[in-house]
This record gives sequence, structure tokens and C-alpha cells, in this order.
Amino acid sequence: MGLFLLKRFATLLGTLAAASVVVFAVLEILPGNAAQTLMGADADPEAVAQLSAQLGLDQPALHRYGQWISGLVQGDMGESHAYGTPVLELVQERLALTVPLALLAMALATVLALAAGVYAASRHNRLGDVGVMALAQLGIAIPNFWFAILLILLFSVQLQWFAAGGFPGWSEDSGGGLWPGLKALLLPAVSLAVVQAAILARTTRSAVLEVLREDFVRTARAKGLGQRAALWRHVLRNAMVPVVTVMGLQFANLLAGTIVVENVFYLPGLGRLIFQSIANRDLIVVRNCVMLLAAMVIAVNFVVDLCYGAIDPRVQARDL
Amino acid sequence: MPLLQVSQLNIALPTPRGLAQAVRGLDFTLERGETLGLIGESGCGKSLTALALMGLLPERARASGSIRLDGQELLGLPDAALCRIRGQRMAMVFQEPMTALNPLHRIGDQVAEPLRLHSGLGRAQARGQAQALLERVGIANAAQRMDAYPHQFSGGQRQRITIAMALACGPDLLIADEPTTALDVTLQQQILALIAELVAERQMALILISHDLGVIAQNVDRMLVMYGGSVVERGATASVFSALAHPYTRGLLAARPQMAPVAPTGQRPRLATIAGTVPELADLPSGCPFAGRCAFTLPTCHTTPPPAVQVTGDHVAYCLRPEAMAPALGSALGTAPIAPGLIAASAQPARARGRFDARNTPASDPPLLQVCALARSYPLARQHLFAPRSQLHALQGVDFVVRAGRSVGIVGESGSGKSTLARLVMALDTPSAGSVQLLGQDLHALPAQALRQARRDMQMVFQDPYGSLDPRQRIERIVTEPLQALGTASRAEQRAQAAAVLAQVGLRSSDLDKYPHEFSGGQRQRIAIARALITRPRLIVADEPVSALDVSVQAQVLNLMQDLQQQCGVTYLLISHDLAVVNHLCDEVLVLYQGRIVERGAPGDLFQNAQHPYTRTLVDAVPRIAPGYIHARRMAVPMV
Amino acid sequence: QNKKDTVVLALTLEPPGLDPTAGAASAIGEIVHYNIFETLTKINADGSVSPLLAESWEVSPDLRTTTLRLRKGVKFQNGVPFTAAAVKFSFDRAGGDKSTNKDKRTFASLTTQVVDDHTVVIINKDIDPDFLFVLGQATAIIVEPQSAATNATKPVGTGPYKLSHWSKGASITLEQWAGFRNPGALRIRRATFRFISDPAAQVAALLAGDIDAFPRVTPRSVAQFKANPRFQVVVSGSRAKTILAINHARKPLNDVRVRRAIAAAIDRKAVIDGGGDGYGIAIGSHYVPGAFGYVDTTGINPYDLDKAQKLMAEAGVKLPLELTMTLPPPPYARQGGEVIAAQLAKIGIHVKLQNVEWAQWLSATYGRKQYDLTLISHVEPFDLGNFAKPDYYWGYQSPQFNALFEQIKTAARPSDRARLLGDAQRLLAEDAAHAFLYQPQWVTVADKRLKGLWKDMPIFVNDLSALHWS
Amino acid sequence: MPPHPPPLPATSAPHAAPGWLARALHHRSFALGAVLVALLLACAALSLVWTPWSPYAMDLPAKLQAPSAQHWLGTDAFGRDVASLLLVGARNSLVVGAIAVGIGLSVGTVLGLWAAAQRGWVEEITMRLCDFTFAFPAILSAIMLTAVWGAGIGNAIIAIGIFNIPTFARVTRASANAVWARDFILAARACGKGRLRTTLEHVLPNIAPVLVVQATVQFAIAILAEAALSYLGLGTQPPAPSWGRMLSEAQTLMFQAPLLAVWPGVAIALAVLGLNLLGDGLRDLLDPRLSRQR
Ligand SMILES: Nc1ncnc2c1ncn2[C@@H]1O[C@H](COP(=O)(O)OP(=O)(O)OP(=O)(O)O)[C@@H](O)[C@H]1O
Ligand SMILES: Nc1ncnc2c1ncn2[C@@H]1O[C@H](COP(=O)(O)OP(=O)(O)OP(=O)(O)O)[C@@H](O)[C@H]1O
Ligand SMILES: [Mg+2]
Ligand SMILES: [Mg+2]
Ligand code: NI
Repeated sequence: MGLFLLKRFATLLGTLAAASVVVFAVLEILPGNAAQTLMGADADPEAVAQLSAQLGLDQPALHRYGQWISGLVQGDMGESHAYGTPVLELVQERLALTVPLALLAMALATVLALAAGVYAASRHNRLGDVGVMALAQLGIAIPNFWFAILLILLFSVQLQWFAAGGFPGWSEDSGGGLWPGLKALLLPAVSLAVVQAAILARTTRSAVLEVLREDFVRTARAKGLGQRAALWRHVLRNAMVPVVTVMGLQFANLLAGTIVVENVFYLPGLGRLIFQSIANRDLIVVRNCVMLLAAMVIAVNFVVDLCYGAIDPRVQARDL
Repeated sequence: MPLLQVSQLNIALPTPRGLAQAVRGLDFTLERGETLGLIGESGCGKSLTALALMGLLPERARASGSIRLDGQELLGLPDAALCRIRGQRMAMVFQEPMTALNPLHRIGDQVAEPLRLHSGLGRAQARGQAQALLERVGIANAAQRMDAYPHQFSGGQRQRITIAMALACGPDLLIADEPTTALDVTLQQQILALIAELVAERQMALILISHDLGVIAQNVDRMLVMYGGSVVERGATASVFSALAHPYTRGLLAARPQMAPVAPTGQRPRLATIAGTVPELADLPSGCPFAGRCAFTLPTCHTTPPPAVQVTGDHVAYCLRPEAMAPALGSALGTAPIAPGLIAASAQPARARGRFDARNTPASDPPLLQVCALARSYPLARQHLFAPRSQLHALQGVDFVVRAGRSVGIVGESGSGKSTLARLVMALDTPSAGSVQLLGQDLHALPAQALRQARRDMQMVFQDPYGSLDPRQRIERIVTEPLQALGTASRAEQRAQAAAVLAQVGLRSSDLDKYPHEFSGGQRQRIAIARALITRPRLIVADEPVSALDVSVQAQVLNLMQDLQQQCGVTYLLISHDLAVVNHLCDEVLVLYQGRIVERGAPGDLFQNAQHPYTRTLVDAVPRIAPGYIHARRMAVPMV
Repeated sequence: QNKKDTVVLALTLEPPGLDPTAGAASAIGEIVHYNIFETLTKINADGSVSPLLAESWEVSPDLRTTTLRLRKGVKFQNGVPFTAAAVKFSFDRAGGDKSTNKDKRTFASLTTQVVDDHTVVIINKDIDPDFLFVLGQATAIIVEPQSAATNATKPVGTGPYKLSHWSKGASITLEQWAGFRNPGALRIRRATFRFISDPAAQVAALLAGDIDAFPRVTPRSVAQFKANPRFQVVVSGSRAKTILAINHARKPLNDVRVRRAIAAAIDRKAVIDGGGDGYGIAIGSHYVPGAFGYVDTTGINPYDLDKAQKLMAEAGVKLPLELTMTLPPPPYARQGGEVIAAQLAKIGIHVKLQNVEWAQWLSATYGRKQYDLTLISHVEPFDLGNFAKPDYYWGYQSPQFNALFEQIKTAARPSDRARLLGDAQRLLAEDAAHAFLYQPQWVTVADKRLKGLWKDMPIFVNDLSALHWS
Repeated sequence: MPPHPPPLPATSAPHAAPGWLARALHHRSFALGAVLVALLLACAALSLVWTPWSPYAMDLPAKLQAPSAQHWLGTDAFGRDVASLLLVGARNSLVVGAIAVGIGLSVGTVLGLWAAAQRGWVEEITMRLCDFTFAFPAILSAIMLTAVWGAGIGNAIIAIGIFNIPTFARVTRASANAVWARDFILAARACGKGRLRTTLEHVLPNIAPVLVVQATVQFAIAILAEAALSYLGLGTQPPAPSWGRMLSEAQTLMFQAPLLAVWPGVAIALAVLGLNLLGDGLRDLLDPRLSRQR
């Protein structure tokens, strides 16, 4: 097990390092300059040059890369050109939205998908199954941002139950709080969760069906376990392996989804920060955010690997 | 009241071609403590019968008739009620020990599960009993291994665990569905003995399902022979074997290659075969299911269900023309090719071992194949990060010589390195050490072009007739593949040659344009052989060429191989775990054990006077059908 | 029920920082100007100038020297008293080498002298009749020397409100500053600025009552608020000019006939409808109604497809003419661009639309002048001078205009200025320097009960001290 | 009596035979998927020769009309005919999907086949590269790429295509490895065929169904991705009609004309649904396990 994890961890670090180079290089080619953007069209060229120097934009690329990485290692992401505040602070604020949003969506999707998938599998080829799977097909086909728009149309425009966008924050003094915050995240989370739930439900169903065909399930039934008991005790855990895999793979898509959905709902999350920052040529923020997202994806996949270990004892034997 | 009474059991399955009657009109009873064997070829409905008894039929299957356990009707019982019976009153052991255990649960818990379920025991108590059970079935160190996972056990051990699981609640009836088919012969022997022992000990009734007549003959009191979903012959084992009455049963027996030695000079006997293949269940005639393949049919056979004909006592055959079989009646066990071989063998003097070894006999002609000090090792996974990589020595210091026209067989249990050897001989893998010389050329030292030419002289046949033919190519492409690689003949020439070899293996030239899935397993294996033959090779390496086939088909393929050897003079390097097959076809046998050749010699000698203990276990483990080997009632442990 | 003393305003864009002397985004001023930071003079809704930190002033007849007397008893929010030294510091800093002030050049031509603690003299190298207006703009805020460097995140000014909370990307909250010199005048205790750039979300937020006022709301959906008794809709004129800028450095756009053809091919009304959602007043030159010296020049190049086609033929341009139109992000540009492209297609000009971010617009279009046409709103109140800059991104070169502008700059008499300005406007229109489109109107949607909103907006501010609930 | 000749099983060719067609027509999701995809293709083809109105013709006075006899689905903010825009949008989606899948399929399949044939470090590197690209959410990377090269349909296609490469490479490698483990590969090698020949003659034809299925799925994903990018303003540029861009415009008009936000979404969902159903159907129909069951 140790070896397996160590190897995964080494790959993880390697991937992150490669990611940092790619992200930095790609953003270097980006046309435009933060100083000019900050100063606007009618600013004096001298003032723009001065700002460039202040922001360190005139340093050679390699030097800036080195600075960035050494800063990152020490937990310092540098200072945003646009906001003039430490990127770390900025990112933390945004994560306070994006992470709960992703988790909420993931939780919704998982609960929904497991229930629907297991139900469909247990009613294999009967009406319930066909119905649930038809819904799942629909769920996969619907673009999440469109679903988001439909939700707004229904719940904000027609029923006026929810705000059409924006985020009041978690703290009471800015007019937010736990409940207003959650309320603002609910529609976005639902629109994100639908696709995920549909994909996961299909995976769950086929995984459960696959496991149901396995000999050991027949063995369990031969022991005298009822259909339901066999499902809970023997099938589900085995079916979790592919489900967890797909969940890990889908996590990247979920994050991608938050970028889009944050734009639909005007949520100040990481995705919109990236968007804004690209528009502002606030590259230091873009860089760090993209790295952060990549790191999150990689970390989640690492956790998925850990889950395999927890779910399936054979993983430990499969060291190589 | 009998423990189990099955009457008029019918099982129907929906198929794309309509409802298939997988089991029809099955009747039998089973007393407490009695053992019943169910035998038949693949797909004849054995497993479905077993599943019907357990109430575990696939959802789509429809069962009718009656199954009574101690007088209680099981068919139509709600699942909840069945759950109380399953595991408690009757239990089942499945074929595949590798997959019958949940890979994610500790074996202790899995064995304890039925106890907790039915006896209402607490966790600790149940685990205590589970440990005792594991000890009873022969798991060493049961206390420590309770918390291990299935993947940490070998196949034989896993089968023991499933048996422990089945026995947990002390059921009255144990159903074992081909419990040993997936295991090596040596393990098969042990497991069957264990089951017999436990059945006797606990006075359980046993239904043993097998496709191997030998296994049935040695292990059960009474037997049912199934064909195409119906019983064709039934009776006490001893009486059935003393007078096989149904043409199918006789065919089955005659198709089995024997362990009897073959005369060194004489013509090798051909196996008797049953023409054709097992029919599709959806296409069965309304009359005798065997009518399509029977050599003795009357027109009415195809339309009228055969009547039950009593042979002796409770020995019954279902056949319209038992009188056609009459000459054979009463002497089945006494006539060729069953017992005489065995008797003759014991009369033969043992020959000097190593007579066929090229180094001992002066070579009149150069050896066709010479293998010298061949070794192959695979790197194993590291134990921890800084541990040196250890090696798995799959093959070590293997030497042998194959002379033209003399076939060599290689036997050994699973994992002994047989396939590795085949791959090295075919130059499909690189040896760690040693050489393989074909007609004096070291294959592993040849440049690519020369190797390609050399391949003309050696071809290969594989075990799995489904996997060895590319499903997306037409037979023409498949059969001419060796010619394509050589690139000498034109398309038309290739096709002509392909038609010729197909004829040789008993297929038609119209088959050239079909796809593999349009053929049965036996036919596919013929195609594979045709592919190997097309370059007129001197050597054919056959890795388990018949072990995936049913006995009746296996006999056809073995006969074909034998005929081809006589016609074209090919030499076989035959790999098999089945000693009888090797005995039937080969002039010399090499016994491979853990990557080394531990013994070699002419099959007759070797199987009579095995020197190496491993060879001896191997030979002893082969299920035989001969006087003294046939199970008699209340004789739980077969004499070995 | 207690009288409401909080207000939630919404802005389309979030400011990148809170120091108007370090960034150009108008959103900075919209939050801090007059609220946190104050200037010497105050610009009023009608464009007039009144005292703020300066109590009174005198301007020398040559318009170069201004003497200001400062208000006494004023403190910065960190407790430091406000004196003439702070004024000198602020203006020297704004014009200094390290300055990143948008109006750096203006401040560089000033010399500030401290006469005593409460008197300063400012000497301007250039003549600027609007100098007191300049002193009231957000770039001319008075900062406290110690805290000046951190104003972007921790602003310290003399104004009535101080920063309470900034949740980045969402909102900024200002709280009344207890130490303000005249606390009794303030009726709003706390103000929150939320940032909502999506038009639909803007509407939804207003309807839901999440925000009390939305100055300069995207005008797409204003109609329904007009009909709704809960809301008041204030439409105000602006000093902005939305134009289709033409790159004079490129062929065949350097040909006046082609430019006239383009101007004549554009139906300004349709552009206002499709691009400005109906909120705009057609203009014929780079000057807007309401500004000093405005003349109506819309008749000089009216919408006339036949004439446009004739002009193209006259110019001998091979049709179809392929041009690219660069469009910055705001809806007026993106929507208007589509409308204009469709109109120009009718005279055989194939326009390829190129949507760009502001960063790209600034670097490629504005910086490197890589464009044929671009649709843009120039919001500076008085920027005719750009036509006299030889290296401005338009590439407009006219000795005639340069001479005229020189005269305007030095004309001290208003009547002379007015006449000259009229000439300049006509000249630009005749030259078809650009296709001048419209003066956008700003629309404010607010709760009916909210009082004190600015009717007109010469500059972008939200003067909280004027707001109160009825 | 002589033994009967071995009964030859009923024959049925695996491809394009009536059996296959009948099976296909009876396969619910395949049939529905095929109809939807055919509809999509028909719309795209139709838009080449005819649309009810010009999708570029503005009619500002007639803006934001409700569906009527003249404008079946109403008009947008510029008075353009929504139905015409949708038809042309179908073409746009198809082109994007086809090119993006083409890029992924060609490059990814070659990489995957190479990795499977070569094993060892080639496989390791290819797969690590795939892992690496998977670490970036595709949309995010597309955002970065379009930011670098400028927003536009061409760059969007490339960005989507690039992210199809690892998907195809993985799928190809996984199924090719399974094929390489089969005995008929060993048989081919025993005949002296090299890796390249074996790959082309045996591996590729055997994994083709998997690739076809994957291609339909990726096609659907590409359409979704293009819609999302266009929605964010990074894909198709005006005035070229695109479903995603129509949605982003409609969103700003949600209060005046909610229906505008419905049509393009329905179009996207139906196209994606059709492709996914088709993929599911093909997965079943091309499954060799099923075709083996005679
Ligand atoms: N779940 C199922 N669905 C459809 N057909 C089935 C199913 N299970 C078995 N069959 C069919 O029923 C027939 C009998 O199957 P069964 O498993 O009883 O054969 P068997 O005698 O056990 O063969 P084997 O020796 O191969 O195990 C076969 O033709 C098989 O194809
Ligand atoms: N590619 C490989 N990598 C690692 N180990 C291998 C490889 N191929 C075979 N082995 C190991 O080498 C040993 C011999 O395998 P081989 O396949 O030759 O056995 P076999 O005698 O053919 O067995 P079976 O009867 O099960 O086919 C086994 O322990 C197997 O696990
Ligand atoms: Mg079976
Ligand atoms: Mg083998
Ligand atoms: Ni006959």
C-alpha cells in the first residue's frame, strides 16, 4: 500500500510541476498587459510604464516563474495587479464560494444518483428502470448553463423564490449569513448536480447490474440473503469502485461546470475570478487559480485512489 | 418421505428465437444421505436445474412442475420464505471459486454470514463457529486467516472456503455445481474427497453436477444423464456403468481418451465420436433430443418423445430403440475400449525411462526441435520501495528434443510454465537464457526476415476457439494469415490453398466467406488447425487445443489431429493438463512442475511407474471409469 | 417603523481597487468619490462647481493662477488634520514621476504653493477654463500622506463614509464615519454597493427588492420598471459620445468619401434602438447636447443609402470591401456592432466582427492601432483635444483642426469659445472623422421612496450624503 | 445407418445484413437516436439551401416578437427570425463537432494504438500525458487557449479537439490492450506479422466499434462544449448564429422574452440526446458478445 501511495504521490507532484510550466507559458503568450488595462485608454503612457515596473511586469519570464514557484512553495501567491491585495486572500474568499458550491453539487448529485441508480438496477428493464434512465439521458443532454437559465426563469422570474444571481456572502455584516448563502447556492448547485447525477446514476446502475451478475452475489443469495440484503451487503460496496472512479473523473467536469454556472448566476467564485482576471490581464491571479483548480482535480483523484484502497483490499496487493 | 422430490420440472427461457425449453420434464427423488450425480455436456441444463432447486433462477426463466423439500413445495414460494430455506436447509457450492467469494469481505465474515442470518448467533459466536468450519475444511491457521481477503488464497483454498460457507448451517441438501471444473486435477481430487467425507459425516444429501463421466462414476450413488434439457438415462451408478443403454451415454464414454498405454508400434486407436454438436435449445426437435446426432435413429425418433425403458432395477434409458443397442447391453464396462486397456497396461513390462531422449538414443536424423537450457523469468512487484525486485522463474533449465514425426506432450498443473514454454518455442517471447533451435537454426538469434521464413515450419493452435480467431475477419483471411505474412502467394492462390486445407479439416470451401461466430466451438478449432496447416509446417505447437471443448467434440478434434499426423507427417508439441489426451496422442511426455521438467518418458511407462511424487499424484488424480473405480453405494471415499 | 437608514446600490462593474488616483475604472469613483475621498471643489448634477474642501477661491484673469482657501476643522479618517500641505502633497504626487494617475499630465503642469495652513495657490502652465471642474474630479482627491500608499485597499479620506467591508467579486459596504465634520447632514448610515453585470440578473435583483437603486443600469429592460409603481426611473443625459471610430491610417478609410459613405450608411436611430436599447440622442460630431457650445450637426451626414453607394462608387473602392470591426465587451458595442455590420452590408462593406476583452482592445486597438473600425463610447466630458493628438489611435490628421483647437484652448471669452467649438464640431462632421452615433443616456432605476438621486451625471458619482428615504 | 453430417448453424453475416438492420430498428434508443441525429443532419443540410428568413436580416421594429405564422419561433432582439437562426446553428454545431471529434479521433487513436502496441515507456508517457490533460477541466483550458489566440470558432474547435485527444487515446489504448491480450493476436504474431501490421489488420478493426461509440459520445460532448464556450462568448462570433450564443443573448432578455431562452436549449438538448442515444444503441448493436449469440 505504502509503495502504491508513494508512487501516486510522486506522479501527483510531477503533474503539478508540469502543469505550472504549461500554465505559466500559455499565459505568457497572452496579448495585453495588466498595467494598460488598469489605467484605461486615456491614461498617460508614462503612467502605464510606471505601473508596469511597479507590478514587475518588465522582468524576464524565467525570473518571474522562479519567483512565482518559490512563493507558492512558501504559501505566497503574490499580489493581484488589479485588486492590489494578496492573491491568496482573494482566492480564499472565492474558494469560500466555489468549494461549498462544488461540494453541495457533488453531495446532491451523489445522493440522487445512488438512489436513482440502485432503484433502476433493482427494477432492471421494468418501467421504473426505463423511466429513470430516460431521465438520466435527458439530464446528460441538457447543458448545465441552460438548465441554470431555466431554473432562474422558473424560480426567480416566475415564482420569485430565489435571487436570480449574486451571492450575499457568509458573514452576517455584509447582509449574508449561512442561510442566505446556502439559498444563493442552491439553484447553481442543482443545475450543476443534474448532469453529474445523471452520469453517476447511469454508472451506478450499470455497476450494480454488473455486480448483480457476479457469482458471489449468487453465493450470497444461496446463503439465504434476501434480494435487498444481498444488494446492501454485497453489491453496493463492489459497485462503488466504478462509481468512485467516475466521480473522480467527473470532478474535473464539475469544476468546469462551476466556471460556467458561476457566470450564469453571477457568483463571485473562482471561475469568475479567472474570467475577470483574464479580462483584466491580471495574470498572476489567473496563474494561481488555474494551478489551484488543477491541484484540486489532481488531489481529488488522489483521494479517489485512497478510496480504492479503503473499498477494495485487492488494491494493496496490486502494488506494481 | 424423500428429502427432495422433483417432478415434471420444466424451465423455459425466452431467447431471440422464441421460448427455449432448457429443462423438460425432469423427475427425480433424493433420500437423506444419498448422493446424486447430474452429468451432461455444456448447455444441457444442469446449472439451471440446480438453480431451480435453490429458487435462484434468472428472473426471465419460467419454471413449472414441482419441487418438494420434505414435502414442502418450493416452486412458487415467496422469496422471503425461500431465504429461510436457502443456506439453512439446502446449500450450494459453485463452479468458480475465484468469483464465488465477495472480494471485499473478509473470509471469516463471509463464512459467518449464514450463521448470523439463520442461527441468530452474535458476531463473536458466529466467527467462532466459522473458524471451526474453516479448520474442518482444511484451511491451515484458520484463526489467523479469518481476517484475510479472498484474493489472498489459492483456488483450492477458496473452494474449501465456499464449502465451509455452504456447510455452515448444517444443511440437509448440498448442491455442488461443477465444484472442481476450474481446478487442477490434483486439487479436484482433494476437493471431491473432502465433499464426500463431509457428506458422509453429516448425513447430507448431495447433488453433484459435472460434465466429466469419471467424476460422476467415482463419487455418486445414483446418476442422471442429461441431454438437451431432458434426462436420457438414469440409475444407480454401478448399474448404469455396467450396462450403458443410451447411445448418447455410450458415445460420451467412448469419446473419452483413456489412460491406457498405447502399443509402441501399433496403430493408435481412434476415439469414437458423436457426430455434430450439442443443439440449440430453441431448435430441439419435439422427439428425442439426441435424434439429430444419433446413429440409430428411426424417423419416429424425431417426432415421438422416447419412452422410458427399464434396463435393470432402477436403471432406465429413454430411447425408442434400446434393442439397437442390445449387442452392447450388459457388457458396457467389460468391452473395449474401457477396461481392457487398463488390464493390458498392467500386463505390459515397464520400459526404460528416457528412451525417447535424443541425447540417449543415437540420432539417425537431425532433431526437428531442440530446446536447450531454456529459462524465462518475470520480474515480480517490489515488496517495498527499496526492496530488490525478485524474479518469478516461470521456466528454468528446460531441455528437450523433438524428432520429426514423434509428438511430444507436456503436462503440468496450472502455472507450471506450459504456455510460457509454448510462447518461447514459437519465438513469441524472448527467453532469459537458453536457446530454441528449429531444424538447427536458433530462432531467437535469427534476423527478423529469416525468422519470418522459419515460421513457415512451425505453427500454433490455441486453447480458446473463441479467442484465437479474429471475430472481424472472414475465414479466408484467418486461414491464409500465415501466407499473408510470408507474402509469396497471390490472393487467388491463397484462396485455393485455404479451400484445400479447409477440406482437409472437414469444412467446406463455402465456409471461406463466413465469419467465426457462425461456427461452433469444434468447427472453430478446426479452422484454427487449418490455419496452422496451411504452410505445411513440420511442427505444430498446440496449447491446450481441446480443453475448452465438450468431450464429444474433443474426440472429433483429437481424431482430426491424429489423421493429419498420418497424412502430412506433422509433429505435435502438445500441451495439456489432461493426461489422457497426452497419452492418446503423444509418443513422449514431459512433466513440468514449477518451471522444471521433473520427469519424461513414453506415456505408458510414465503413467504406470511414475517415479517423481508429483507425477504420481497427477496420475492418481485422473478420474477413471473402470472396475474398482466406480462408486458403489455407501462407499463414501473412493479407493485410491 | 423606524426610518430606513441603509441603502443598497448596484454597479455593473466591480472596481479593481479603491484609489482613484491609481486606476482609471469609473467604478472606483462611483464608490469612493465624495463618500470616502473628497476634492477641493464639488461638481454638481447640473455640471456647476461648488465649494467642498475649499471654501472659496479666486481665479486670475489669465486663468493660470487659482488661489483657494481651505475649510478649517477637517480631519482625515485616521485623525490627521487636513491642511494645505495635504493638498500640495496630493497634487505633487499625482503629477510626480511615480504617479499612476490617469490625469498625470494635467497634474504635472501644476505648481502648488502653500501660503499658510489653510491657503494654497495653484499655478497652471496651460490655460484651462474648466480647471475648477478638474479639481472636482475623482483623480483630484486630497489624500493623507501617510496612508496614501494603501488607499487602494484601505482608503483614508476626509469624506463622511469609510470602508467597512469588501467581499471581492460581490459587494462593498461603506459605513458612516463617526468623526465626520457634519454628521447631522447624513441620513444614510450604511450603504452597500453590489456588483451585477448581467442585465437579467440586474432586473431580477431590482424586482426582488435586493437592491434599492441601480444607477446606469443596462437599459435593456427598463420598460417594465416604468410601468411599475414601486420604482422610479431617472433618465439623465451624459457627456459620453458613442462613435464608430475609423482608423484613418488604413486604406481606403483615409479617403473622406469612404468615411462619408460609411456615415451615411448608418441609420443612427436603428443603432440607438438595437445597440443603446433606445436610450440615446443622435449626434453628428464629437460633442453632445448640453455641453457648452453644442451645435446640431446631425444633418451634415444624414442617413442616405443612395448617397452612400454613390460615394463608394466615386471613391472607386472595389466591392465588397472587407473590414474588421473591433468590439469591446459592453453591450452597447456588441449589440451596436451587429446592427452596424448589417447596415454596412447594404452598401457592399463586409464587416467581420471581432469581440475583444478590454485588455485586448487597449493593447491592440488603442495601443497598436490594429483595427479598421471600432465601436466605442468616449466618456471624458471634454476630449476634442484627442483629434489634435497626432499619435492618437484614430490617426486623424488635420492642420485645420489643430489650428482651430489651439484657438479654442486660448480663447478666454465664452462667446469666442462657443463659436470656435461650433466650427470644430462642423469640421469634424464634414470630415466624417468618424461615424458619430449618439449620446448615450444613463438610466437609473430606483425604489420610488429613495430621494436625492442625481438627475444628470456630468461625472460618475453616487453621492450618498444626498440620499435619503422618504 | 450413416451418421448425419454435422448440422451447420444458421448463417447471418455480422454487418449490414437484414438481421442487423432489424435489430437496429427494434433497439429503442438506437432508433430514437438515429431519428434525432437524422433530423439534426437534415436541418443542417436544409439551412445550406433554404431558411425561412435570412438569419442575418435585421428588422429592428419587429424585434422580440412572439411565435407567429411568419416567424414560427418568434424574433430576437434584432428582429431576426429565431427559426432560421436555429437551422443555421445546427450546421455550426455539426461542423464544430465533426472537426473536434476528427482531431481527437485521428491523433488520439494513433497515440492509443501506438501505446498499446509498444507498451513500456511509450505507454507510460502517453498515459501520463493523458492524465495531465485530464487535470485541467476542459472548459478552463479552452478559456485559456481562446484568451491566448483570441475568441473565435476556429480556436474553440481546436481547444475542444485537443481535449478529445486524451479521451480517444485512453479508450483506444484500453480496448487495444484487451485485443492484444487475445489469442488471435498471438496467432498473427506466430505467423510473423509485425506490430504495425497486427495493429492495422487485427487491433484496429476490433476496436472500431468502440471508437465509433466513443466518437458519437464525444460528438455530443463537443456540441455541449461549443455551446458553453459560445455562451461565455469565447466560441462562435457574431453574426454567425450559434445555439450557445443565442442562449447568452436570450439570458439578458429573460424578462422580456423568456421563450428565446428555451428554443436554443431545446435544440442543444435534442442534438446531444440524439447522439448519446445513438451511441448507446451502437454500443449494444456493435457489441461482439451479442453478435456472437446467434
Ligand atoms: N441467464 C440465462 N439467460 C438466458 N439463457 C440462459 C441463462 N442461463 C442459462 N441459459 C441457457 O440455458 C441453457 C442451459 O444452461 P445451463 O447453465 O443449465 O447449462 P449447463 O448444463 O450448466 O452447462 P455448463 O456445463 O456449460 O455449465 C443453455 O443453453 C444456456 O445458454
Ligand atoms: N507476462 C507475464 N508476466 C508475469 N508473469 C507471468 C507472465 N506470463 C506468465 N507468468 C507467470 O508464469 C507462470 C507460468 O505461466 P504459464 O502461463 O506458462 O502457465 P501454464 O502452465 O500455461 O498455466 P495454465 O495451465 O493455467 O495455462 C505463472 O506463474 C504465471 O503467473
Ligand atoms: Mg453450468
Ligand atoms: Mg496456459
Ligand atoms: Ni437418421
